[in-house]
Amino acid sequence: MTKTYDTGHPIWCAGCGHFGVKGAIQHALDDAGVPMHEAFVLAGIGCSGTVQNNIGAYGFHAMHGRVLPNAIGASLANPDLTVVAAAGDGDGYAIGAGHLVHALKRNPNLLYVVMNNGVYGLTKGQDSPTKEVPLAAPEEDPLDAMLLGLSIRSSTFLARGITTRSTQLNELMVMGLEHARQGKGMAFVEVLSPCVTYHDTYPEWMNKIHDVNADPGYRAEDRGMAFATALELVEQDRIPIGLIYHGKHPSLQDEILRELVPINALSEEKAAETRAHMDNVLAAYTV
Amino acid sequence: MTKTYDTGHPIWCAGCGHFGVKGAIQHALDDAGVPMHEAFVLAGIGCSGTVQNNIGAYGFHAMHGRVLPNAIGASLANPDLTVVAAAGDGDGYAIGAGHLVHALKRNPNLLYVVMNNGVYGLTKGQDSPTKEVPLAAPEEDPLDAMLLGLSIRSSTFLARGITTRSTQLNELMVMGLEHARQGKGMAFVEVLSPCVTYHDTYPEWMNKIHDVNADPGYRAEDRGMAFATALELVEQDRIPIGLIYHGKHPSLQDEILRELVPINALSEEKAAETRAHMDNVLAAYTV
Amino acid sequence: MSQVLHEIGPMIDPQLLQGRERDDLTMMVAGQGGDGSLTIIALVSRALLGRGYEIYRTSNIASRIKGGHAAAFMRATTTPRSSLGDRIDILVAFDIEAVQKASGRLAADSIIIFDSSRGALPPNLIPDTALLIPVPFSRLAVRDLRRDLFKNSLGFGLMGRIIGLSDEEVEDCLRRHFKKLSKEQFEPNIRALREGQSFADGAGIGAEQSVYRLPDQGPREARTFITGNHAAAMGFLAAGGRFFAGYPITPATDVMNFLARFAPPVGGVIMQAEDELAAINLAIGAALTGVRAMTASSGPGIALMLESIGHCGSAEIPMVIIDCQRAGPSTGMPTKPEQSDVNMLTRSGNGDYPRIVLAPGNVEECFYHGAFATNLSQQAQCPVILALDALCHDSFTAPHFDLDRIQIDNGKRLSADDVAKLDAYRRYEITEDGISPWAVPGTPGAMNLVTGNERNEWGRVSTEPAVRVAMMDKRSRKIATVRPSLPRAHEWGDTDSPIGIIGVGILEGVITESVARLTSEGLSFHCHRPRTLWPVLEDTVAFVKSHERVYIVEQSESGQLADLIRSAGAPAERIRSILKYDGLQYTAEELVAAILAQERAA
Amino acid sequence: MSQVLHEIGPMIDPQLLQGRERDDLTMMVAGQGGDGSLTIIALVSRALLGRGYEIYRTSNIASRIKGGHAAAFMRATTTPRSSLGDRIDILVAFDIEAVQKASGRLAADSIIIFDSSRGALPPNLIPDTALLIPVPFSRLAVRDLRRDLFKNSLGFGLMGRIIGLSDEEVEDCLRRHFKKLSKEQFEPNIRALREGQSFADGAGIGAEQSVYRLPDQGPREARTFITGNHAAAMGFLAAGGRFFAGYPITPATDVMNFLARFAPPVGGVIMQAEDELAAINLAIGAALTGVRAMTASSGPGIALMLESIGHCGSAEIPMVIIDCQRAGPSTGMPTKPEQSDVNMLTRSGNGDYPRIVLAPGNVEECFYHGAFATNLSQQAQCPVILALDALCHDSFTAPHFDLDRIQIDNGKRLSADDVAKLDAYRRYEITEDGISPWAVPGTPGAMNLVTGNERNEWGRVSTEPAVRVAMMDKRSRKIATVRPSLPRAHEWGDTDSPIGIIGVGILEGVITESVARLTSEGLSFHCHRPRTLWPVLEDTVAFVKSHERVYIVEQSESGQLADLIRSAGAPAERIRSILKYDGLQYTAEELVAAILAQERAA
Ligand SMILES: Cc1ncc(C[n+]2csc(CCOP(=O)(O)OP(=O)(O)O)c2C)c(N)n1
Ligand SMILES: Cc1ncc(C[n+]2csc(CCOP(=O)(O)OP(=O)(O)O)c2C)c(N)n1
Ligand code: SF4
Ligand code: SF4
Ligand SMILES: [Mg+2]
Ligand SMILES: [Mg+2]
Repeated sequence: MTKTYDTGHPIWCAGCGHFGVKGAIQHALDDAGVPMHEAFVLAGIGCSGTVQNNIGAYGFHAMHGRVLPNAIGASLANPDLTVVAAAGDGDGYAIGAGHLVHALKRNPNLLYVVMNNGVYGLTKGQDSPTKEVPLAAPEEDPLDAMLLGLSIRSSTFLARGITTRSTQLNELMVMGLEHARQGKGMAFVEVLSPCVTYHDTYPEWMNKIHDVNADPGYRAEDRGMAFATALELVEQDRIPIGLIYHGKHPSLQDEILRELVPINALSEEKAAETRAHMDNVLAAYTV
Repeated sequence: MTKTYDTGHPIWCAGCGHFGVKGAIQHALDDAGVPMHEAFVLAGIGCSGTVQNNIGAYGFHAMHGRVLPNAIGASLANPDLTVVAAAGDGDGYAIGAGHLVHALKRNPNLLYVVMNNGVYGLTKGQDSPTKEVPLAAPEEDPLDAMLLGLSIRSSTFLARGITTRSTQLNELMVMGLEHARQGKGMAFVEVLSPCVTYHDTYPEWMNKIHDVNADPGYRAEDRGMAFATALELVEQDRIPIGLIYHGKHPSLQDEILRELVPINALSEEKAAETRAHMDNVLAAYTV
Repeated sequence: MSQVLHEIGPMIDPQLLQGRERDDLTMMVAGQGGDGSLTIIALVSRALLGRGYEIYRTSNIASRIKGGHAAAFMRATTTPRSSLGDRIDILVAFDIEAVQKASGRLAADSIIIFDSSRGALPPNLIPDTALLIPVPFSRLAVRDLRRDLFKNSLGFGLMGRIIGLSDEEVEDCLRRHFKKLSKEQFEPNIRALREGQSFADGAGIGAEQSVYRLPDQGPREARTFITGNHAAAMGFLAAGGRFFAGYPITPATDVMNFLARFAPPVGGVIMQAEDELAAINLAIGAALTGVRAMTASSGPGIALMLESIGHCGSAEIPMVIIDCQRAGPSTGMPTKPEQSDVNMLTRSGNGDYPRIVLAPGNVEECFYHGAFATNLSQQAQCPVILALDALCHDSFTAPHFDLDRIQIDNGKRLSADDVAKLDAYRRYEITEDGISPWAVPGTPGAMNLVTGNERNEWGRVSTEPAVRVAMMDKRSRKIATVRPSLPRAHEWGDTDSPIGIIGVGILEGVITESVARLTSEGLSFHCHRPRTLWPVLEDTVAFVKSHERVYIVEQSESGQLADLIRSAGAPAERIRSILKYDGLQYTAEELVAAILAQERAA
Repeated sequence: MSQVLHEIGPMIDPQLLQGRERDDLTMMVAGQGGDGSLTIIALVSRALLGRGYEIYRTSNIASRIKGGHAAAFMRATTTPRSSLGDRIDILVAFDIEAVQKASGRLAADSIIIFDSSRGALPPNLIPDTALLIPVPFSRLAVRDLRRDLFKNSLGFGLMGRIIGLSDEEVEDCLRRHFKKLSKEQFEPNIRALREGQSFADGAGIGAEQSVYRLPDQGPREARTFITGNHAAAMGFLAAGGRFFAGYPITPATDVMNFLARFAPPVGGVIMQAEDELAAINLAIGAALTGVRAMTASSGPGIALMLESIGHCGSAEIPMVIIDCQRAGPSTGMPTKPEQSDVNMLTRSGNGDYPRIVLAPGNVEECFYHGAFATNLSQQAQCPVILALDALCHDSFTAPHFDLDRIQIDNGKRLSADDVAKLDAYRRYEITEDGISPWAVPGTPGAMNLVTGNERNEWGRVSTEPAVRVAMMDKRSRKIATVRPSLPRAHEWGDTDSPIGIIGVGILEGVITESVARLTSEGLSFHCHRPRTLWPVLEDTVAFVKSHERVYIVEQSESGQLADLIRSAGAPAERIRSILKYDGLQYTAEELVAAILAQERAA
């Protein structure tokens, strides 16, 4: 066997929520039986942005904020890959906010995991968009990415877990990965993943979380109900967790790819066809 | 009187919706009795991005997508100004999407007008994020910025008008400007402003619009109802117009400014105080 | 007073109708945007291409939709040219502004077709010896609903007579040009064409007479008539390029348009992104899987991409980038050409990283360089940039592109079998040539880490000084490795001359023409056009060193090319800059004057 | 074998306790991030500042939170220095890796305090002649809950004895350093301090004995001890800077931290933006109203800002930008210094636009240049960039900053009264000096248009060639206007020497020290440190021309500074590059060796 990189030990502080997130991603890949060479884990920049180093799959360290476009590009180019994008709340919701809106709108077949700790861990503790009482503007409400996700009509899978509830988190991650792998579009899983060093929210969040799926009347396929429920909780200063929304919409791949074949290898059989096409193209400019 | 720039004639195609938007902005400034020198109109890049040239106020032509940060900076630096930011749907919802999310989150005192024509006018007709059937991905749903706005909890004023209903448009614009001028935060007014040259949506939109305020039971101060109503309409392929949401939240200025005084002139009276402060700052580094 | 052909007045002087034979004709059609100037020029180009002429076609439009002055130009010649003639031979002016703009450049014996609907032309705008033909285009147009098309076809009908095209040729052109129109849509155009022709008849320019004569150049090899944008995009596609993401921006949008049309049939994926950051990062994502990926933009958009371009350089991701340079700074003048992104392309981004910048000089090179860049990006695993200038949106005739010359080279790509033979696979293996074998995601057994942080061979982040130095050196060795394969400069002219001229991109054409004229002043020059901007190749430095003085001609206010060449070690005292930054292209007349002025001062 | 002081073993050789008197001492404390290395160095610095020493303090940390090697360094001298000594005199090592990293740089007679909790030090890592003091820090620490603080205080107690600080001095330092802790929080630290001291007692290093002696330098003028980041931010604030927007990035975040603390009390507005594009554009929005505005970032963030920086240049918006350069390319090595953004800062963005780039060489200059840049941005109405290097996060002693030297100059700002006297007000009036009088929004009667498109004097978009040229020329005249006021290079050394040395920023210190040593080799040098990077000033070109050969020393793999100076016209053949890009700072020893190697080859 060819030796590949050593998956080693994460660099996170002891107690960091990100360990749990990594575990859940790994669990989902295992559960789906994805061979490591068919998994492509792309991550942003931040403490969260090192998760790819310790999984054993193909890994990519994106620029800060750009992991979603990168992951979409990869998922289009090679639909055989299982694409997982991971980011922090700074990476995903601050510098990456525009890409998030447009990724949800496009609904590409991939799993997007945001490790929300309400803080910029790697740069040592600045407020992130989800920080509850930002230093800069004491009453700026935190961004709730589930509400945001619900407002984009082509979103298909929105869930929030917390590292302290690993069973649920694993379930959500498994479902999300399945969603993506089955070509149903983008599974967006936010994980409450506390930063013990700069913003230890364990106690606070444990008190605030509310599992929407606990209510048997909750219908995750009803966008309106999902929004109303989440909004109500948020307005009561609680944090909705669980499978918030699960709907149907053509995926980006459905729309944009003629065939679900990887385009990273130029197929030899098609060479003649391709050449004929190029001749036609050139003919359009021939005088 | 000192001669200043000639407000001339807009460069838009005859029939372009943007004429109506310009008119409504002007009407609102007039109505509020804002002297031209206290109005600062900042615009993005696009056909829409030329609106500042024909109003007579102070005008700024931002980079593509950046008009919101610019307008926020100006509104913080000089709270005496009436700040109007204007953008196209490409400028505001594509390249500017991240700033929109964060501007709504911050709730600065300004009026933000987006001229939505479902197309990139200036660059000659590419699909914008609000285009109903995008070329690139035939079933990618258009972005509904009112839904997006509702998902951000500190948003305070969300409205949509259409250039063909100028009375309503004028009213919305007047209310929005008032909201901003009274320090209640950001008034976001999207205007359906058809591009007759590349994507003439007049007939289509006329059929689809639905004024939410026509229903006496509609409560614009109820975010949940607003979302549910707008979502339902959108899912019926209709376009909600009117005052979609009107709520209360501290503005960015409330949070971040110690005093509502312009900081663009360094006040002489405060010179001594300032100097004493600097002495203290330096003392912290003195050994 | 210039001759005026009144609307219903004296017939044109029959002497003029002898037909001046020409092998070089420059034509301008101008008016407000939307007047259809571009269409008339396109129609005339089509007709003259049919007669075997070399065509250079350009335009000068305001960055606004309707309204704003728009001018289209065409030059027909028997040898290929890439600039306009000094003088405009035929002007079709839809308004007075058009005449004003053309005023200084009208040939003494020019023909001016002027839309007289809104009144007469003010005096002194056209040469005394010019022939003015007032045509009430707009007044005639009100009769028809599709006014703009009407104007075009009417103008073309009249123009056909003036340059001696047969009525059949003209009609045939019109048909082919509007082949997408339905019969009902097309009909009014034919009527308008006839109207133009009968207007000509009324003025005495019959079917057998004409002011100019451009004889058919006889049978010819097939040629390609294309813009640089399309040619480069075609090169990318031909060399296996299959992923493109872009964001609309003038004048780069056409690259996307071309690929959106022609790439999907062969499995290509084309995306319009939400912004330039997304565009290049979509392309990066695709490139990571081994797809040949590209993005294209213009100055402001490229500026936004610089962090990402550096990331490709650092993380060793193949990427092709087209910069359709436009006049800066900032938003600048979106529709005007310039060569002022040279600094940004060759030396920007934080830190030091490998990249290659090519500057094609004609549409043929756009095509072959487009293909070369696509392969090179795979071989060197780094960003390869094509710096286009006015080339990007102007159309030119060129020798027929040869698809057989395009090969697809994957560089050091590893297959699953290759990997199986290895003891260990390290994405960033230190190699002598600086290029590490590459196994892409999906390849069994070759899992690896790609990052823009400094890293060790396994792709693990490392700041160990020795590792860092080894990685920097490895990356810079790549450029040394591919350097011999980079396009050398094109040199021409008098090799014995002590005076050199350097220019890049589209300027080759105007330099060639200028040098030819300067020969008659007794001056000779040795010319040098670098085709690789970065790295600066030795031949350019050597060229400067081996001439007493060298003019560096460029479209940049600060002389970015001269700056670049000096920084590579060329002696400053031998370099003289000739700069242009008014948003227009050089004409031979102007360049000749600039060189002469400096030569005389020397 | 090196001497080992066993935990409970033979007392230290009394001979060592004579107290070696030193006027130059380098100390390193290292371990895993979170071990508190920075704190011990901070405490020792504080103590030695109290004794009147000049302090240079730096660190070398991994870009990760906990874990990862982190080292802090301090050099105490009697003349100001801005680099470490060649050799480490005292090392406190919390793990073996720390000793490995220091290994090659330990002085022959160094003292190594090693955390022996996890076992002994492997052989051959330290010089035979060094003194090893094993201290079971971690084992001792388990007794206390606040382990890291405990280690720090224990280490400091021991260190105080070694360098001959009195126990009172040491305790006083500790108190002042932890003055924000409550009594309960502080108490364990005192206990730990005592533990360190009694450990020293046990080893025979009593309160009156010590290995080193650093005599009090007596009464002194007040000095400033500060990092470049803080100094520059202070200069901005002192010169009236009142708006700052930034986005966190190492090592620039500290600029924001400083201002967030000190600006609001005088009405300043500080914003953490959602990204760098928002950061600079918030600042632009504020600047448009006439506020003095600034942003700060590091390589990747500055790369994102380039479109906007060009927009400031084009639209004539005053803006101060601090680039805290870190090792690139791309994400590179976030915590390591470099000087490799020179290209990006001086020549990037699309098109040609006016900008000024300053490179302060010490913290004093950071302060005065910070203030100067703030005024200059208003005077020239263009972006002014401060290029910092390791200066940005290292602390230095400097002569006390003089607030009286800071003036506030608004440039050509117009008041309402000024405007009332004008017939017409044009934002972009063409003026001889290239600077247009400026009336900001809110000024009655002076409404105007600001744009990044090319425009006429009124601010209306125009692509008229003559207007364009006039505007480009006007903008470039600004730089000519302010040029005489730009900081000239600092020159020192032997003016008669035919050999020159050029370096910017923090390198002045190490160059000075190296040159002093080279004097003993019989070599003399003339040194030149440009303080303005852009425009390249004449004195730098003249300096190269007037020396036979010039070493350009820099922290960049490609030699960006040399490239810049060559492009300005300095003769290439006289220039020799000395480059470093391993992420570490130059030491005098290394620079001396590099120069000698080239001199010998010459
Ligand atoms: C363009 C750019 N800007 C800023 C940074 C600095 N930076 C690195 S990580 C980070 C934020 C990390 O926060 P988050 O995404 O929440 O991840 P966490 O560390 O909390 O897991 C920032 C701002 C960068 N690397 N690149
Ligand atoms: C960074 C950058 N990218 C792209 C462009 C090109 N551009 C100019 S306007 C525009 C879009 C205009 O569309 P929209 O905002 O909808 O305005 P409209 O013209 O429709 O009013 C684009 C992409 C630019 N100027 N700058
Ligand atoms: S700093 Fe916070 S986010 Fe980063 S590794 Fe430590 S606990 Fe986790
Ligand atoms: S192109 Fe469209 S948006 Fe632009 S001015 Fe014309 S109608 Fe309006
Ligand atoms: Mg975080
Ligand atoms: Mg639009």
